[in-house]
Amino acid sequence: MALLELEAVTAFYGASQALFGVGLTVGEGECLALLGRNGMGKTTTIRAITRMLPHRGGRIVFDGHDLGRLPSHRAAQLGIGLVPEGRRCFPNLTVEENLTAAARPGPWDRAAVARLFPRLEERRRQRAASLSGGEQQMLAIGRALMTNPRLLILDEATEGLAPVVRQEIWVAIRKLKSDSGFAILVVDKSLKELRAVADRFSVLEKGESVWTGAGDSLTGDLVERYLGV
Amino acid sequence: MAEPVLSVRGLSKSFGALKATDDVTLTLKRGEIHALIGPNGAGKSTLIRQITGEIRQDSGEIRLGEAEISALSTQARARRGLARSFQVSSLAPEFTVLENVMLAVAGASGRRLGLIRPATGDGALTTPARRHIARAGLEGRENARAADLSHGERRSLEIAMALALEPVAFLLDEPMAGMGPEGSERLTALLSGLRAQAPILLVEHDMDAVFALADRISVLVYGALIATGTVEEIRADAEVRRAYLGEEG
Amino acid sequence: MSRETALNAALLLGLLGVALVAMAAAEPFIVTLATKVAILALAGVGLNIALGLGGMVSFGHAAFFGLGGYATGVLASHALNYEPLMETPILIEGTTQMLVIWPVAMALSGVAALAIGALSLRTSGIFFIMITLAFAQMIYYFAISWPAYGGEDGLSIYVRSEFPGLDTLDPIQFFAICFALLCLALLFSAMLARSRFGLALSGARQNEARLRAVGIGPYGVRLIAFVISGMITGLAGALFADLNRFVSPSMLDWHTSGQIIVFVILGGVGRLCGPVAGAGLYILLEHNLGGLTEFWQAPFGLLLLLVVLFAPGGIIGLLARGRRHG
Amino acid sequence: AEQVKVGMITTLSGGGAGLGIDVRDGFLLALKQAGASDVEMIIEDDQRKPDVAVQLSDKMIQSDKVDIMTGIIWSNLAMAVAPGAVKQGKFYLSPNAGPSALAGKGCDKNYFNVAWQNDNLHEAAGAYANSAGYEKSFILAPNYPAGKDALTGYKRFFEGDYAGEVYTKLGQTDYAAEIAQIRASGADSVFFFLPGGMGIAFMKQYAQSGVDIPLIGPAFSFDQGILQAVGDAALGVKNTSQWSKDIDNETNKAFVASFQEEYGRLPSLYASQGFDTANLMLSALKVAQPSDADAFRAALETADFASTRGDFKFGPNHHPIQDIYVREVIKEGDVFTNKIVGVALEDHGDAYAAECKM
Amino acid sequence: MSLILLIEQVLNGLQLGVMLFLMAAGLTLVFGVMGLINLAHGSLYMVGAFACAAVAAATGSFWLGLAASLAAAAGAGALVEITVIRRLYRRDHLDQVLATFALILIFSESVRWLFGSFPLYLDTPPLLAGAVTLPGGIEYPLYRLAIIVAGLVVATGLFLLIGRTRLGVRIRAGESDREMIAALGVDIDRLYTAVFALGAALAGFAGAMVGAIQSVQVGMGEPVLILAFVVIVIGGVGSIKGALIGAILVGVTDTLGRFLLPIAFGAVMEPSAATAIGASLASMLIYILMALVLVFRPTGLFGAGA
Ligand SMILES: Nc1ncnc2c1ncn2[C@@H]1O[C@H](COP(=O)(O)OP(=O)(O)OP(=O)(O)O)[C@@H](O)[C@H]1O
Ligand SMILES: Nc1ncnc2c1ncn2[C@@H]1O[C@H](COP(=O)(O)OP(=O)(O)OP(=O)(O)O)[C@@H](O)[C@H]1O
Ligand SMILES: [Mg+2]
Ligand SMILES: [Mg+2]
Repeated sequence: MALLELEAVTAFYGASQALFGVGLTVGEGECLALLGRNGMGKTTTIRAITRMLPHRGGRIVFDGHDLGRLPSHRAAQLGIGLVPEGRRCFPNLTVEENLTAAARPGPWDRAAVARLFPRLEERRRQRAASLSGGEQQMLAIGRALMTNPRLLILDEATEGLAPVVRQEIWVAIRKLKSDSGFAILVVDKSLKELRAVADRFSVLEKGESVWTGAGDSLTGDLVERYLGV
Repeated sequence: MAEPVLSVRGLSKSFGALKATDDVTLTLKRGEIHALIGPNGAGKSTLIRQITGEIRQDSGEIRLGEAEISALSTQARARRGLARSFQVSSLAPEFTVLENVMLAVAGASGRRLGLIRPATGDGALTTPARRHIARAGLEGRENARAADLSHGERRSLEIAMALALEPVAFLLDEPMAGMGPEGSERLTALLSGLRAQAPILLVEHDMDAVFALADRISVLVYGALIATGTVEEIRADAEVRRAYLGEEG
Repeated sequence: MSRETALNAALLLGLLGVALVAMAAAEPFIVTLATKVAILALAGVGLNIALGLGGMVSFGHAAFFGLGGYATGVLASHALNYEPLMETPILIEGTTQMLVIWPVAMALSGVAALAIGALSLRTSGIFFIMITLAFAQMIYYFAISWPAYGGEDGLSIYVRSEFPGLDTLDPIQFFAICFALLCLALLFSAMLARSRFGLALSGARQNEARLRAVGIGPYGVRLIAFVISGMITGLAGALFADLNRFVSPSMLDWHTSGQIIVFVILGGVGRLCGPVAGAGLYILLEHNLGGLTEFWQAPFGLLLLLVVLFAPGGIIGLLARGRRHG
Repeated sequence: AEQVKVGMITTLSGGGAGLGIDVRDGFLLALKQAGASDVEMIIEDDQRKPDVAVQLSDKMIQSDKVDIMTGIIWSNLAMAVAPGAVKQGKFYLSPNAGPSALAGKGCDKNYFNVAWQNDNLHEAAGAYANSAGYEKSFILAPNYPAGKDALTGYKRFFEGDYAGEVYTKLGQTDYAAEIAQIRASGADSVFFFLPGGMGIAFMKQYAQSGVDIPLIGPAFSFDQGILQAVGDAALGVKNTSQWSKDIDNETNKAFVASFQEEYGRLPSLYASQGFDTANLMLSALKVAQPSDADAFRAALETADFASTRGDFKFGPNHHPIQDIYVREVIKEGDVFTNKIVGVALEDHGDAYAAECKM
Repeated sequence: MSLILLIEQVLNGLQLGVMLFLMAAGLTLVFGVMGLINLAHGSLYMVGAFACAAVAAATGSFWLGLAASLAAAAGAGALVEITVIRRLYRRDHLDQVLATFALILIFSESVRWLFGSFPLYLDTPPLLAGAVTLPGGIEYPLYRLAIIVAGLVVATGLFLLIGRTRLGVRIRAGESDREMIAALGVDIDRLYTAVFALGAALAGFAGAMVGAIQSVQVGMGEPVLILAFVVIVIGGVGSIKGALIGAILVGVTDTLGRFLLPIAFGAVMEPSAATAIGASLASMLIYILMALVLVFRPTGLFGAGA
């Protein structure tokens, strides 16, 4: 059975509907890439999964638990780790404190994060607010890893990172998947890099799942149709 | 060669022991896109913030055309024609897209801010605002609140506000970030045409866009410029490849 | 006409109607209460420009309210005992003419707002709240212990200031003056909110860095708004002193600042007629619950609580929905 | 008889409510005992805010059309209400506040004070200090008009020197600095006027500090309502009052007993003042109606009623001429209370009567 | 003026400062760290004092009263958090102002309804009664020393809790972004209820401790509220160290101002005017201090950079 399963999920911001029927699955140890143009509902889908936005219709099941009635922190405790869009580091906390705030027992601890992002270790005592954009992005990823999740959700996690770092992150993600058996749900704009790591792709259009399939079946004209390039 | 539109000479800024900008000298010439690249935390945004006056440099000078501007406030520099976009979208969240851009038009117009005459429905504000919104690809979203926009849409609004200032020089901090593939493509085309209007200092990590757009590229590492050159020169620079580009170049 | 505009019109007409009906029914006290609502709402309209449009949570507007009040009190008391206010270098005499008192009250509170604002606006958030409180408290303690105008005992004026062609001691005529000023202030505040200045002020509240980046300095915009705000509240203070024919430091007390804030929030922050609705409801409850029980403040608090919890955006927000103006 | 409407504005909510409640209860008790069915009471809470008080008085005058007003506790509220009310032809009977302005130049033929002029008890304290042989007083009051009046009143009668004179902040709760000054001052007596919570805090802290210079104060800080809160710290302190629960006359005995029976607590100074105010009013109503203002005023002026304080008469400015006692705080069983130990001033009027021209 | 008196006054100032910190401690936690503007802080202070006075009167033991004050205030705090405050974190600060203002009214009148309008008796426990003699011959009330100790213990405890524990880090994280800290698996609702209750308990504790040397009466919390805000703001929001130093600064300034200003004015004018003017200025002094601090350091002495 899939680790995460969404079935015909609908969601609203106030009175305006943002999701009109999203369905997707992420298997144990699998990496699913979520695609779609700006404003199509990728982040909203992720917000529904992490319970930041309660969905209205459909079902979200994680590891056999119906997330329908669970609060956000319960979903996280079940093993969903999030690197949110826009980083959302805690600005008044230092790098170190940002990491400890999230810590839960497991292989990912401060030392492991420091190995992945030596830059963060250098800036340990600095308040997150004054970090550079890329440093904040690293911190957001490190913080999600500190929760030792089973499913890691990355919403535009490589935004603003220098090309070398970005490559390192993709390597790390691939390693996470193969070594730690993480399941991964990823949103990113670089199709090229996604193709190298994602097992399957799922496309959203206007808040609806319109296409799901493996990387090699995502042909040029599908890309043209759904992503406009 | 013609007088540079913007020139920065010997600019330095330290945060405690950290040298965020270290004796940086660079120019922005008429009609060019000058890309500024470098590793995370190299000091690119800090450099832009010094040019706009959000933070004061420790030493060095900044000239807009002939005039030395480092003594001016941020808003005075903006009125003289420095437009910037923020790396992290910085909008008026309760305003609609249209109102955000109108605010920029009103600021740029240089006219005194009337207390009584209505701004809403004032064609002198709305007409240009709508035009810039359309150019940035947000047509049809004029009445959405900025807070309700998706991430990519916010990034586009940043661009629209910079356009609305009709500046002498653009300082764009990672404008491509958050844009999807389609948005990146549109923005690339937009920026390419924009340089004729005003030169652009472009901070960007999206190398496809940088290589497609830049007339010159400068590379900043640990606050210091290590190289300036054409796309080919920078691509071929072994040091830049190691420190920044990785296999991408 | 939007729902909120309709509601605003209904509110003002309602207030006017209450006063007229009360006059017809020979209930002068109800007219007085309506006048009080109009004056306190006027103070709230002033505060709302700073607080609602500009996001400046001033906890010191009692200073302007009180200074306006003392302008009336001091001028009138000098006029009554024929002692000039000052003889050297120029002779300044007291007066009981509203048309003289109002500009004096507004100028006085405007100057105070300029000084307080110029210093306070260097800070923001809670620091701004507290520093405005600090300045108001200084004036309060000064007024309490300064014997010349009665100190804590206050200053009785005995008569009401005069307005050409009207009998201000007649409750309904005095109401008409206050109501007209309220309407003028509302009109001004509505126009201000829609103007370029209003756009910039609202922008300053939402995002200062962005405002600077488009070439507008937030400090100047805020300061102007703060001064305008203080002047309107000062005018309200002058009327309030006339309503009571009495001023005392309690007008300068932090409770007064708090109360004006409560009117604004209760009615709906940044809503044009929020202060009218807030002051109206507040006074209505205050005067009707009092008769029920000695402990009336407890149910009163409970009602306020219910409004906050279940009507975010205040009364106007509840009834009109939609977003705040500006 | 004709129906008479009495408007009572007093403090019934918030911090100072205890005083207003006692005045009201004392007043109502007198009405009840007299079976005064022709008196209609309208009672409103001023929340201790002058503007509220003014509006309530407008209401009572304009809408309720009361004939007589009373009830206000605080001088600043009285100053806001009483002058206006008497100007509009109403009678105002003050059951507590007696600001000097209303006793002197600002006196009015329709304004009667049934309690004291503000300075009275302080003057008596000064007189007591003389008789007790004190020569060097340290004096202390909050920095507001009533506080200044207090020190002025004390100084008017006290003949010795001053070891120090201190104005504290209104509402101050910590007195360590003042107590240190007192200790160092070499005073042989301390006079303080700190009403309400200020006095409680001062006395507790004074007791703890180990300073043993005797305290003198006006009755306000030693009243029945407050005394229980001060406890042992007040024991033995001398204070001046025009009333005490142990004043030996029939009216007072009956009053204390019936008040205790009616409300289940001992009456306070304020309760006695409310009670006396009502009885004064009732006595005049027997003679004339307020609608016949001159006759009613004349009846009030005779003060022909049995006061809980014994002898009571009005001076030319309609303020009391009465004995002021020295009391000492004692413990009766579990209850702290006062007992009279002497008379500070006999048939004492006030210093402002000469300025009053009616 | 003798030197010993001056020293004693400085000591009194320090003592007042620590006492102010004790009164502000709960607010420091709730406002400085959680970011909630709680005007009802003074009410919880009052609840603590009344609970202590009532239980002490019933049982004869101040210590049982003290325990009761902690329990009553914490209970009231938790109740208020769950029913009211919890709905307000996401809202504007202004909604918090109005709601907690409403709570003041409810608390004050309910307490008055329960206990009547007269002040209650609460005295220091016999164990801490009387004065001790300090070196230099200064007599000092034992109870005040106890308050100093209590204030310093609370300061240290809070400092460790907020600065040194993961719990503290999470509380501070929640202040800037509740949604995010919840998405990282922290039960922020329960955590905040607990913290608010702790803040309330501290307020109640201060009410009982300080109530014993002041008056226990309805409305006693109001001056405390303003003072506590002054202290926190001078020190810089979010900093325990700042609150302690701010409190001491306020205490010393206030005490020495009250003591020295009349003397200073006495040097240049006639005594009776000098005492009055000096006292007037002294009563404004802490506000002048606050305004000065904020004009020169707009985020307080130890506040994070603007
Ligand atoms: N807080 C909000 N309130 C109202 N509408 C919102 C809100 N957030 C997003 N929306 C709207 O919901 C839709 C989907 O937004 P979402 O953020 O999920 O898009 P996205 O696919 O993540 O886009 P992007 O690639 O730009 O991040 C958009 O139309 C957006 O305007
Ligand atoms: N206020 C500050 N205090 C201390 N250090 C700071 C401050 N502001 C920035 N820095 C540091 O200065 C360095 C340069 O930051 P800057 O934001 O300019 O980087 P950048 O080149 O824009 O990086 P990125 O590409 O990741 O956005 C970073 O290491 C950052 O942590
Ligand atoms: Mg998104
Ligand atoms: Mg940057």
